[in-house]
Amino acid sequence: MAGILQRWGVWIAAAAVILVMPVFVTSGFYITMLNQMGVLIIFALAYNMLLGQGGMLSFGHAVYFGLAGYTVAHYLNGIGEETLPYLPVSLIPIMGGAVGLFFGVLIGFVSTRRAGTTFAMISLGFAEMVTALTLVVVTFFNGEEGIQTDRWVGPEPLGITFGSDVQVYYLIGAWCLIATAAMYALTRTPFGRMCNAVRDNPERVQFIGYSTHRIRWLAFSLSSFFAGLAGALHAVNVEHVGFETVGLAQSGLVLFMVWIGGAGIFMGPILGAILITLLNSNLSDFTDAWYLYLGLLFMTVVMFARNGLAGLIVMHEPIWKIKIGLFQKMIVPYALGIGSTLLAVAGAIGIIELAYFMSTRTTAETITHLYWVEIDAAGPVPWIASAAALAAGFAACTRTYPIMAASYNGAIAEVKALVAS
Amino acid sequence: MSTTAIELRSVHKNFGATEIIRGVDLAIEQAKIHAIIGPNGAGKSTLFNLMTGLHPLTAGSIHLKGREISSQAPYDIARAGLARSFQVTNIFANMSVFENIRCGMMWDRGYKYSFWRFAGRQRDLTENCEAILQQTGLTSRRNVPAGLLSYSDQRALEIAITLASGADVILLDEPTAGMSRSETTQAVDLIRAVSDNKTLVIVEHDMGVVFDLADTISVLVYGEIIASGAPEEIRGDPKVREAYLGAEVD
Amino acid sequence: MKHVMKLLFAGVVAVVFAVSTQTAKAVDTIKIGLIEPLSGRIAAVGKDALDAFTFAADQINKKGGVLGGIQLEIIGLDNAMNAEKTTEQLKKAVDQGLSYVIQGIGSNHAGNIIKFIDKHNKRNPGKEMVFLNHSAVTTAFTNELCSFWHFRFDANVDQKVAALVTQINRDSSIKKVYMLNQNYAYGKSFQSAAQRLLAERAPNVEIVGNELIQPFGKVQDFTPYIAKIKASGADTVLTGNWGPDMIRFVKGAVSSGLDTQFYTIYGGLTSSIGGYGSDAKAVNLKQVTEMHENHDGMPDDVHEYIAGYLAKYSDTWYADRQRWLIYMLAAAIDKAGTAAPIPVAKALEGMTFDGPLGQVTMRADDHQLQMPLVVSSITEKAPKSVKYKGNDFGVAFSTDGVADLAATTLPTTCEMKRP
Amino acid sequence: MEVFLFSMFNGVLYGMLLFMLASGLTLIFSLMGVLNFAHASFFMLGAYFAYQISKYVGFWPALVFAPLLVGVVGAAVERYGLRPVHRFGHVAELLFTFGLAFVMEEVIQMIWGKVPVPYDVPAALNFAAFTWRGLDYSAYRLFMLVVSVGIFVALFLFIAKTRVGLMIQAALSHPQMVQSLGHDVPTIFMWTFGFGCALAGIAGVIGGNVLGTEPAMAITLGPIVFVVIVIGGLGSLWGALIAALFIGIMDNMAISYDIALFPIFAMFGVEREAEGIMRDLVDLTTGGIAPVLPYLLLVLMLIFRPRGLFGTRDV
Repeated sequence: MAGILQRWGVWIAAAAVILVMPVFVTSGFYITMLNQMGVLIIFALAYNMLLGQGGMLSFGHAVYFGLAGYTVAHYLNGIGEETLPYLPVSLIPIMGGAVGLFFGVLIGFVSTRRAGTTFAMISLGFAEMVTALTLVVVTFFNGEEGIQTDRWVGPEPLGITFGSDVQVYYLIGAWCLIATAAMYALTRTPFGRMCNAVRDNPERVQFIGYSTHRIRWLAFSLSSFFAGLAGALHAVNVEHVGFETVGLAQSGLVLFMVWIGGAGIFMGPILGAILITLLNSNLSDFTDAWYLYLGLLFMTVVMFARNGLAGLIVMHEPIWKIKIGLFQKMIVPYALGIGSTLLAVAGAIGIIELAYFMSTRTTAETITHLYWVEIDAAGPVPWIASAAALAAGFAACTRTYPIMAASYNGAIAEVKALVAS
Repeated sequence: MSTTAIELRSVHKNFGATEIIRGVDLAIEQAKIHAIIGPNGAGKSTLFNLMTGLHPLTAGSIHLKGREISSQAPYDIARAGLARSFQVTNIFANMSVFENIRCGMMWDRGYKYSFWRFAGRQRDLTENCEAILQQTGLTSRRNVPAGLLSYSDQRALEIAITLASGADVILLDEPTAGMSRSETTQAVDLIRAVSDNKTLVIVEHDMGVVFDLADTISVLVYGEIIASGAPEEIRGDPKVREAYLGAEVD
Repeated sequence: MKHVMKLLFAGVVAVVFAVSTQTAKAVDTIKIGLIEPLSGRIAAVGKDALDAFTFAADQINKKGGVLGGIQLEIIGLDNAMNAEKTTEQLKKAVDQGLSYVIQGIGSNHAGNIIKFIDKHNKRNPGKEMVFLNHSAVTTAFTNELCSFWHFRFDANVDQKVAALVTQINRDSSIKKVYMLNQNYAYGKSFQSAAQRLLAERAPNVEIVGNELIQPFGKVQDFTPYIAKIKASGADTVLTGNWGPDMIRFVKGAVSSGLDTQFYTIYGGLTSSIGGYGSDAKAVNLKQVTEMHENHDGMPDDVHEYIAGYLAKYSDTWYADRQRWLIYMLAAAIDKAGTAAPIPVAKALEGMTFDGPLGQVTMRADDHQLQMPLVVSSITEKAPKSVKYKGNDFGVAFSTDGVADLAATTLPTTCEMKRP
Repeated sequence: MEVFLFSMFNGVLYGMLLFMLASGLTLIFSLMGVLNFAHASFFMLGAYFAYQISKYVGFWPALVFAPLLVGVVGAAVERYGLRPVHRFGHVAELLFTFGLAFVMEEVIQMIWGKVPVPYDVPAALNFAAFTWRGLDYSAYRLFMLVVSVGIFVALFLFIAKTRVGLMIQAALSHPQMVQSLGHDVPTIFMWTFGFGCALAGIAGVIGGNVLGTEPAMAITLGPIVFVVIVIGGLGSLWGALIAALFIGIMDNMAISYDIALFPIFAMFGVEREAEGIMRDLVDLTTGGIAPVLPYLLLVLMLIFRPRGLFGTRDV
C-alpha cells in the first residue's frame, strides 16, 4: 500500500485535485480559465520535449497546435452537418494529435538536421509562412475570421453533450493527465534519454551509434503529436480556431511559459503554464502594463534563473528531503532577501504604472490610484517615492543576496555532511 | 590467428588547398594495442576523425573488419563496431555517470530509438552498466552528474562510454592528456585491463605510456607514416629518431 | 520532484479557492459589458471606445438613467485582440449576469461573439444575452449570418461602399478607378461590393486595376503598387485599407507624387492621420462616416454632445454611432419597461433615432441600422482640426457630399429566426 | 524592358534599406555569434528617438544624435544584460534578445503611446529629384540610397583595415579563438554590439519617416531582416548586401509582373474548376504571395545550403 502511494501518489493526488476542482470553482470564467490551463499545460510540455529535453529552440511550434485545431474544427463541423463519419468528441484529441504528428513528421524531417540557431530560424520561417497562408488558403483557414465550430454534435452517450463547460473541463482534465503521464514516461525511455544526450552533446551521440537527426526528428514528431492534441482540445474548448493560434505570438507565449516555469525540469512547464495563464487571465484587468511585466519576468529568468521558477524550488529539494529543520536557520536570511526584492519590485511597478498612466490617459485627469492610494501622477511625490523604493530595494538586494546565498550554501553543506555520514 | 581489424588504404585528406593526410596505408591487427605517435600537427587527430567518419575522405578507403566504411556517417561506423574517445573530454555533462554509460550502451543492445519501454526497467542494461562502472572504478561516482567529476574521472568515463558500446575496435585519442603522473599510471592500468580481446588504437604524446602499452607503433609525420613496427623497432629506427624522437627515447 | 508537485497543487487549489469565493455584488445598475482590446498593440482603439461609451452612459445617467432612475454602467472586458480571451471575457460576462455586451473592433471577434451568444442563448434559456455591435462591418452579419441577438449600429461594408460609389458617380472627372484591397474577408467584401455597385451606379467609370495585397502591415514598400497604379492611368484609387497598410500606402503615394484621389472607408481614422504626418496635407483623401465635426446643418444636440465630450477628452469625436447605440438601448429599455433582453431586443427592432444627418432606423429584418452617410475630404481649410492624444494634426474633414438613406439602403438576405 | 529596369531600381531602393538594417545585425553576429532578435527594435528606437529630437532641433541633428543614443542603449544592454547570459550559451542569448524585443516594444508604447507618431521626411529633401514613368523620386529617397551605400563602403573598409575588423574576421572563422586574441574582449563586444545597434538606429532615423513610425514596425520588419542575413550567409557583409538587394528586387518583380501561379499548380493536377482547398490556389499570383516569398526562400536556403550564399559557417 505504502509502495503504491510512494509510486503513484503524485498522479493520484493530481487526479483527485482535477476531480474536485469544479466543486470549489463554480464561475464559468474560472472554469474556462482552468480549461485553457489544461490545454496549455499539454502544449507547454509538448514544447518542452523540444526545448528542454531535446535542446531545440522553436519559434513556430504553434503551427502544429493550430493546424490540428483547424482540422478538428472542420471535422466537428462535418459531424454536425453529417457529411463526415461520427467520432466521439472525447476521442477528437487523438485525431488532433495525428494531424500534429503528420505535419511534424513532414516539416520535422527538413528542419531537424541541425539544432541551435538554424533550427530556430527554420521554425520562424515556417511559422511566418503558415501565418501568411491563413489568409491565402481561405477554404481551410478562413482568413482572419477563422473557423467556428460546435462541440455539441452527434449522439449523446450517457448524456454527455459537452454543452457545459464543466463537461469540457473533465475532458481536458482527463486528457491533460494522460498526456502528462505519457510525456513523463517518454523521458524515461531509451529515446527520452538519448534526447537529453543530443541536447547536451550532439557530437558525441553520433559516436555511440545514434543519428542526431533521427532523434531530433522523432522528438519533433512526438512533440508535434502532443501539440496537436492540445490544439484539438483548444478547438473543443473555445469552439473557434483563428490565425492567432498558429502565429508567432502563440509560439512566443508557450516559450515564455516553458522558460519561466523551467525548461530543464519536467514540472517546470506545468508550473509556467499555470502561472502565466493565471496572470494572463487576471492581471490584465488590473494593469495595462501586463505584457511589459511578462517580458521583464521572462528576461529576469533568462538572466538569473536558468532552470526557471521550478529550478528555484528544486534546488531546495535536498534540504527538505534530508533535514527539513535546516529551513529554520534560513528563514531570516530569505526573508531579508525576498523583502528587499519585493521593495525593489514595488518601486519598479510604481514607476511603470505611473508612466503607463501618464502616457495612455485620455483625459487631463492626473489623479490615479497606486497601491490603493490616491495620488497625483503629475506631482513629483509618487515618482520620487517609487524611485526611492526601487533604489533602496536594489541597494538592499546587493547586501541581502550574499546572506541568502550563504545560508543556502551552509544548509546544502550540512546536508552533504549528513549524507556522507 | 591474426586478422586485420582496421585497414587504411592510401588515405588522403585535404582541407581546402592544404593536404593534411598524404597517403596513409595502415593495417592494424585484431586484439592488439596499436599506438600512433608523431609531432604536433602531424595529422593524428585528423586520421582519427577520418576513421570515425567525422570528415569525409578526399581519396583512398578505410575498411573495418573487411567492410568498407570510408566516408560513412559516424553513427554507421559506430554501429559497425568502432568506438572512440576524445582528446578534449566529450561527455554528457548534465547526466549522471550511470546514464552516460547507459547511453553509450543502448544502440548496441538493440534499444535504438524505442520509446515504448522504460530504460530503467531493462535489467540487461543496468547490469552491464554496473559491470562497466566496476571495471572503470567509477562505481562510487555512479549518480554524480558527469560535469562535476574530477578530470581523471571524466577521462575514465570517456573510456567507459566507449567500452559500453560493445565495439571491439576502440580508438583512444590521448587518453592521458593533462593527467598527473599517478593519474596516468591509473589510466594505463585501466586501459590494459579493458583491452582484453579488443583492438585498441591510441594516439598519445606520453612516450612512457606508448612504450608501456603498445604492441605496435606507427609514426606519423606531416601526414605520412614514416615507420611502423614493434616498439623496439621504432626505438631503433634512425628515421624516427631523426624526424621526431630525438633525444627523448632512452 | 514529488514535493514540487504537491506544493504546486496546494498553490493552485489555494488560488482557485480564493478567486472562486469572490461573489458578485448586488445589482442596482444595468451593467453593460464592453469587450475590446484594452491591452496590447491596439489598446488605444479599445480605450477610445471605452471612453466614448462611458461618456454616453454618463449622459443618460445624468438625465435620470433608465426605468425611472436605474443607472447604466459600462464594464470594460479586455480581450487583447485575441479569440481565446474574447471567449474568456464572454464567460466572465455570463458570470456577472450581463445581458448586454458591446463590441466592434475586429470582425473576427464579432463573429465569435455572435456564434457564442447563439449557443449560449440556446443552452441557457432565461439567461439570454444581446450583442450590440458598434463597428464590426462584415456585411454577412446582417445577411446570411444574421442573428436575432445581434444588432449593428455601424453601416456595413456594402452601405459604406454604396456611399463612396454614389459620391464617385457625382464627380464627373472620375473615369478610371484602381481598386487596392487587403487580402482577407473584409478587403474582399469591399472589393466585391465595389465591383457590383460601380457597375450598377457608376457605369461610366472603368475599373483599371483590381489588386489584393497581403494585409496587416506585411507590405513594407508600396512603390511597386504605386507604379502599377500610375501605369494604369487611374485617376482615383478605391481602397478599404486601414492601419499601417493605409499609412504606408499614403506615404508612399505622396512621396512618389501619385496625384490620384483616394476613396476610403478608414483613411480618416485619427490614428492614421497621425501616421501620415505632414503627408496628410498633401494627399487627396476621402473617407465615409456617419458624421464629422465640420459637417453643416447638424442638430444642436449633436454639437452640445461633442462639446461636452471635448471638455473631458481632448480627442476628435469620430464615432457618433457609439452615442446612438447607448441612447437607443436606453430608449428601448424604457419602451420595454424592463431591462430583460428579449423585450428590449424586440423594442429595438424598428426603433428610430435622430442622428446628425437625419433619422436612422434599426431595420427589423436584419438588425442593421439604416443611416445616411457622409463622404468627406481631409483638408487644411476646414475649421475644427483633427486632434488626438494631445496632438493637433492641422487638418480637418470637410464634406464632399451626403449619401442619403435611399442611396445607402440595400436589400438583405437575412432570414431572421425569432425566439 | 523598361518595366524590368524600373522594378530593378525600385527593388534596389527597398533592398538598400533592408541592407542598412541587416548590416548591424550581421556585424554583431560576426563577432559575438549572437543572433540579435531585438535588432529591429533598435531600428524602431532609432525612429522614435529621431522623431523626438527632430521635433525640437530638426532632422539633421537627429541623424547624428539618435543613432548615437541607440548605440549607447545597445552597449548598455550588452554590458548589463547580454554579458551575464553569455556563459549560458547561444540559445540563452537568443532567448534574451527575444525577450528584449518584447520588452522594448512595450516600453516604447509606454513612452510614445500606441498610435503612430507623425515623424516626417525633412522638408529640405522633400522634393522630386526626378520623375520616371510618372513616379516622382524624392531627393530623400536618393539620400537614403547614398547613406546606405556609404554605410556599406565604410563597413567594408572598417572590417578590412582596422584591428577590430581583423578580429571580427578572425572570430568568424575561428569563434573559439576570440578569447585568446589578447584584446579586451568584453569591451570590444560591448562596443561592437552598441555599434551594430547604432547602425540599426541610422536605418530607423532615415527609414522611420518613410515606413511610418509606430510600435508594430519592429515586429513587421524584424523577421525580414533575419531572412536577409540568413540567406546572405551569417556574418557576411557582401552576403547581406546581395540578399537584401535580391529580396528587394524579388518583391518588386513579383508585384510588377504579377504572374499567375496556376500553371505550376496545374502540373500537380490542380484543375481550373477545382473545389475545396485547391480552389484558393487557382487564382494565386506572385503578387499575392510576395510577402511569403522571402520566408519560402529562407526555408529552402536553410535546407539546402545552411551557410547561406556567402557564409563561412553554418547558421
